[in-house]
Amino acid sequence: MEREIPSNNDSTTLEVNGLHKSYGELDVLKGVSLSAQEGDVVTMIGASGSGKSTFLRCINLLELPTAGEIKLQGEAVEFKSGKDSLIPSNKRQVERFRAQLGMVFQSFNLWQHMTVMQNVIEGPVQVLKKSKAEALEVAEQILNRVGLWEKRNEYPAFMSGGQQQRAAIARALAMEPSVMLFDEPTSALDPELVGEVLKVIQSLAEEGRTMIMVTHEMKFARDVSTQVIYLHEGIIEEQGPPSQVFNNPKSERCKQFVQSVH
Amino acid sequence: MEREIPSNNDSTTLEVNGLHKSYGELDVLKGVSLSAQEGDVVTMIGASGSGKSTFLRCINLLELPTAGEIKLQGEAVEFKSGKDSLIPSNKRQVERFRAQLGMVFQSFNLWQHMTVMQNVIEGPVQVLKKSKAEALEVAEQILNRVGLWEKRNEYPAFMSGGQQQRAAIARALAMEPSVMLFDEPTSALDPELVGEVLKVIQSLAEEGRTMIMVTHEMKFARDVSTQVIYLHEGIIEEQGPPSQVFNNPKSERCKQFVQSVH
Amino acid sequence: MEHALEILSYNPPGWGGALLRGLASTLQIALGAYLLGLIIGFAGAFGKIYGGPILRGSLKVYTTIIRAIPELVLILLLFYAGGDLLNYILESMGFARVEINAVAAGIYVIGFVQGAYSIEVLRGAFLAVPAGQIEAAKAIGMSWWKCHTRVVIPAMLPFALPGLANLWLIATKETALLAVIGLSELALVTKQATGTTKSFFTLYMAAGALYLCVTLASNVIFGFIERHYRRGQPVQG
Amino acid sequence: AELKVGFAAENYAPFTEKGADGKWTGWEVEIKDALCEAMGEECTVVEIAWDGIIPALMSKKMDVIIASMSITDERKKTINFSDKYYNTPAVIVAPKSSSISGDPASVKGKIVGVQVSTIHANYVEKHFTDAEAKSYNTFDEHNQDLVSGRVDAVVGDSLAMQPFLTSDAGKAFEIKGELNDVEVFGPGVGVGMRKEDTELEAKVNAAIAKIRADGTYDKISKKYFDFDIYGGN
Amino acid sequence: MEWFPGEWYWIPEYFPKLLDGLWLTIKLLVLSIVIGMSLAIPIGLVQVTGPRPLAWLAKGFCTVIRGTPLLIQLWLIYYGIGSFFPQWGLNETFLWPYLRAGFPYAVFAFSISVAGYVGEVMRGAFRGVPKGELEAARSIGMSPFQILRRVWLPRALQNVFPTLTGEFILTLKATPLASTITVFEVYGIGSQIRQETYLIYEPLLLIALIYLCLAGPLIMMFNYLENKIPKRVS
Ligand SMILES: Nc1ncnc2c1ncn2[C@@H]1O[C@H](COP(=O)(O)OP(=O)(O)OP(=O)(O)O)[C@@H](O)[C@H]1O
Ligand SMILES: Nc1ncnc2c1ncn2[C@@H]1O[C@H](COP(=O)(O)OP(=O)(O)OP(=O)(O)O)[C@@H](O)[C@H]1O
Ligand SMILES: [Mg+2]
Ligand SMILES: [Mg+2]
Repeated sequence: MEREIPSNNDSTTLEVNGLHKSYGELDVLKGVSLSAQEGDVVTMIGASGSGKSTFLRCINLLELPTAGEIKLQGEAVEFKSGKDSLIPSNKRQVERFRAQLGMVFQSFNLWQHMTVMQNVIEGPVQVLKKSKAEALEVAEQILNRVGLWEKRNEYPAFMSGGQQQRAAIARALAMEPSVMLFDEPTSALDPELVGEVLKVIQSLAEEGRTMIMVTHEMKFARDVSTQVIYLHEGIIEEQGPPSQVFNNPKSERCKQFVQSVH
Repeated sequence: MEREIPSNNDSTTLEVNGLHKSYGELDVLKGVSLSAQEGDVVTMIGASGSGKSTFLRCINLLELPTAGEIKLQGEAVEFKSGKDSLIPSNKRQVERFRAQLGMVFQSFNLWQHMTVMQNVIEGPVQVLKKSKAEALEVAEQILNRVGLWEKRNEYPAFMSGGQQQRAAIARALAMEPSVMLFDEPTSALDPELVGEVLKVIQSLAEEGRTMIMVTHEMKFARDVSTQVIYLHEGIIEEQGPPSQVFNNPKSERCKQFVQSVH
Repeated sequence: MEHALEILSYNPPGWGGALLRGLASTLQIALGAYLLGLIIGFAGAFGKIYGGPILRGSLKVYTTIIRAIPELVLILLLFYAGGDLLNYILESMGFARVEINAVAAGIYVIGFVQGAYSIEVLRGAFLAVPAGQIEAAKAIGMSWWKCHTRVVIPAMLPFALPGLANLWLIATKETALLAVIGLSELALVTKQATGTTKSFFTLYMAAGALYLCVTLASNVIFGFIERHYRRGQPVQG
Repeated sequence: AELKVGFAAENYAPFTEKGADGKWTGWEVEIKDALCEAMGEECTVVEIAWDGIIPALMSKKMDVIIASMSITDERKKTINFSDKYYNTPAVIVAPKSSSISGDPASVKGKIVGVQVSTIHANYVEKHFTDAEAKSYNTFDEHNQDLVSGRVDAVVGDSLAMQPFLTSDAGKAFEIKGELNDVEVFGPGVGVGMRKEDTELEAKVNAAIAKIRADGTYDKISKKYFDFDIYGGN
Repeated sequence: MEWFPGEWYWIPEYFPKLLDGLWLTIKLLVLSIVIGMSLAIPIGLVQVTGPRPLAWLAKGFCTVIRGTPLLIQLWLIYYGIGSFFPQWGLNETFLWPYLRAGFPYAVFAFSISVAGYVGEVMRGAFRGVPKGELEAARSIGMSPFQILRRVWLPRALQNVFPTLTGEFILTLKATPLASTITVFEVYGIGSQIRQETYLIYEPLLLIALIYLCLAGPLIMMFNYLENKIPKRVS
């Protein structure tokens, strides 16, 4: 598109500028910006209700922002303005973007009428147009990696919380997206599995993928992330490398928050 | 009931003996026992899929055990044997027990057709037959305590994950039950709120209530609980005061598990 | 009993054959109308959900008016008054009159009415699908069409099927109204048979049994579809 | 051009009856054939249920209706009728043991069943003011209720009553009296036509007169009835 | 009424009858819906919860009621069963005025019809309520009836309001069948007018208008109920 401003940095995978989102009266995001390179692991921390999930959901346009700009690999999402939010004007582009943006939902959102295996191969077969055999092969690898191979033929409703969460992670991984949006991907997992999953995330980052992760695992945020964002009531109160955010925060609120980790 | 064995310990609030549960072929619980006194905080830890939720759900008979015994305040649940599980034979008793057993579900299970406030006062008004005014007063206190007062008129579908979890906790607290069953009650909460909620739990224990909590917060299990149970594939592998389970576990599996906390 | 067998024997003067032919005609019209209704239903339901204010408004008018007006009125209006109007226009433009085919007209009219009910059944079912299920489909980049065929429709069908099954059964009975445009189907044949033989009980029972057979067969088919789409859904009981 | 004759799809024995073989039989059917022959027209039958018969006439799906339609002033405002082609008396039927007669006093406080929107209903409304009139959609229905005792008497067409009175169920009932009131009953039954088809009306009237005159009418009627169905002049 | 095309001279003459018919229609509709719904709820529920024999019974009931034309049901109830009552000597009792009239039979027939069709809808609706929400209700010690009244039923209804509206409108439009058993409700009166005047469209249009006035509020009421609880759509 002609209107598009050429991206100023070649390896910037995801760029969000001045994102606003409100639900009616309630302003949830009040101008949030973010820029992530290939291989970056950006963690978002912040209090419950501060707008973390909303931010992730805006990135892949499940919620339509009220204002702002979203760029993937230098290409901006084409918006037109609607009644109370921006509206993407190019459906194809949205689909293309979403296929590159993997998402693990806070509430999993597994398809209830499909088994774990069907959930995992659905995207590769239907969206990426892979052959079923190929998709099954990749799925087998991933399911083994998250320890769900035995449950592959089970329906989500009959699985434990942690199993469902792992299935959701597997489903997102199977799409091999260039950017992954994780919304508290380890909330239902035991410490062993948390370690497992974080390892997976780290290895993906090493492959050059970009990870944006909402998490309450401060340990992980501190150790692995390249950038930490502290969101407070819809505003970025603190942003920087983990050392700065955790050890030397400028914001009083942020200091309090990171210290509360018992 | 005449058949009932008199409880051997007056302050034993909850006693579970040899609980078995299987789903068809799958044996989930293979003889789990537990005994908790007034004021006890029992934490259950264990890998995903080890049967923790199933155990809690068996205690208040949402899942019917295949075998075993459940006693509340010395009174045993009356069972008759059914086709593939025990079946409670006294409906009134079950309702009475459940009103004393508060439960916070792993997946929250808020009533979607009610606002937060309505969710919270439902039990007190309908089951405990409190007046609406009285219920509202208690609800106000509790909602303030979990920081949801502002969201009291919101429907669950429009709330963040952490807000929903807090609403679920508030709903259970409002019943003022003598035993609380918590299934990972802090999974969706940020560290500050985790601290808040754990404080609430501790204070309830001090009031003399009994808490059974499934959690992945090892820090909490170690600091606050009077008893830790490590469940592994449906069997209690390790059980005892936190000092023993965390610092000196007999089981190799358990040692590995508690060490994995990064 | 013997008398009943005589009345129901296949060959005239027995009415058995005539009843079966009536049934065939009923099924033909009902099936056509039902399918037409389903197409209108899906299109209309999605129109009501995704459409702009004008589309939504006109669909609301459609579902309100078409459902509220008695079918007989619609059939008479569309077939006779509509046909007159069409011929009037054709003649004034110098074309020859056309005869509207009664079967086609019947299918269109009943299908048109069924559509109004289907829209609402399907709209309700759509809204019953948890939003998260649809979001997950969108999030992996499914197109609108894929998202609906792979996720939305399978998830909404369990909610819609009881209502849709009712509509099908109603369609099989609604065909009776088409007697006013000269179509002969099961209900009219039954009426004619009773008029001649005065054996109300025997004939009504026979017609009832035929309808019931259709229902039993439909139950099997709808039951199968519903079980298929409810797979993975735990029972509450 | 050919003449499209409309029949009501519902059977009305012994006038029009469609058999299981799909063939129409009955007195009116034969009269139709005779009329068509007298007019020198090729006739085709169009059968439409009662509810659609007038609309079908109006939208030219049929040209004439031969369906035992009684001529009334009210209806004449909408369609045209030929001269009458038959006229049968109205009768009141009650259990043999009953004291009911055609006299209005005898039905005081009784329940009288009639077919709705017929000249018979009009008669009951006008004359049996002290009786409770109960309306039915069809003839068969009020006879059913006569048998089950829900109505004490029924008023209807004498001819249509005949098969009932000779049936098993009707054995216990009899005609208690003939009812007359030209003002209510009108001239009788006519062929229905569109108002603008005056030429056709003349043709039909001529045909009726012709078959009356040449004996065809009587020949046909003899096969069905043992009395004069034309009903006097 | 020169301002409106068509023949309307008959309105004053039939006005009282139309009014009576309208009142009959309303009574029929309201009674059938109320009685029918109170049957439909247990019929739908029992098919989800069991016990098995009752579930089969309910399923069978729905199949038979939905599987046979309402006209035949009406006919069997009124002319079939109803005609036995005098034979049993009931015509000598105080019940006779009620048993003789068509109205109670009509209400009965329409009620079981609503029960059959809506029972099927409610089965699906009950089945569709997330299990977890029922468990939450159980876990606080609600009795089965409380669960039904406070959680299961309202949640089930929420998902089928549009379908229910349709079923009730279908009931409204089935009421004309009552005229076959001597209950001449507003549509029956309309047919009467058509028969007596041979007017085609005018009486039908009036009836259509009246039906619109009856169905409109019904649709609006259910729309209101449906929208009372906000839904998150994607
Ligand atoms: N309704 C069910 N039908 C069949 N299997 C089930 C059902 N519910 C749970 N399971 C299985 O039982 C096992 C134990 O499940 P449970 O929910 O108790 O695990 P958990 O210890 O709570 O795990 P998590 O920490 O992941 O929540 C799992 O393997 C699960 O798949
Ligand atoms: N669909 C919605 N309609 C209205 N308000 C909403 C909606 N979704 C979220 N909100 C509100 O927006 C705010 C931010 O929600 P969000 O889910 O982004 O929080 P979060 O930071 O992810 O919190 P948590 O850690 O608890 O998941 C909350 O106050 C929530 O109540
Ligand atoms: Mg969130
Ligand atoms: Mg669990």
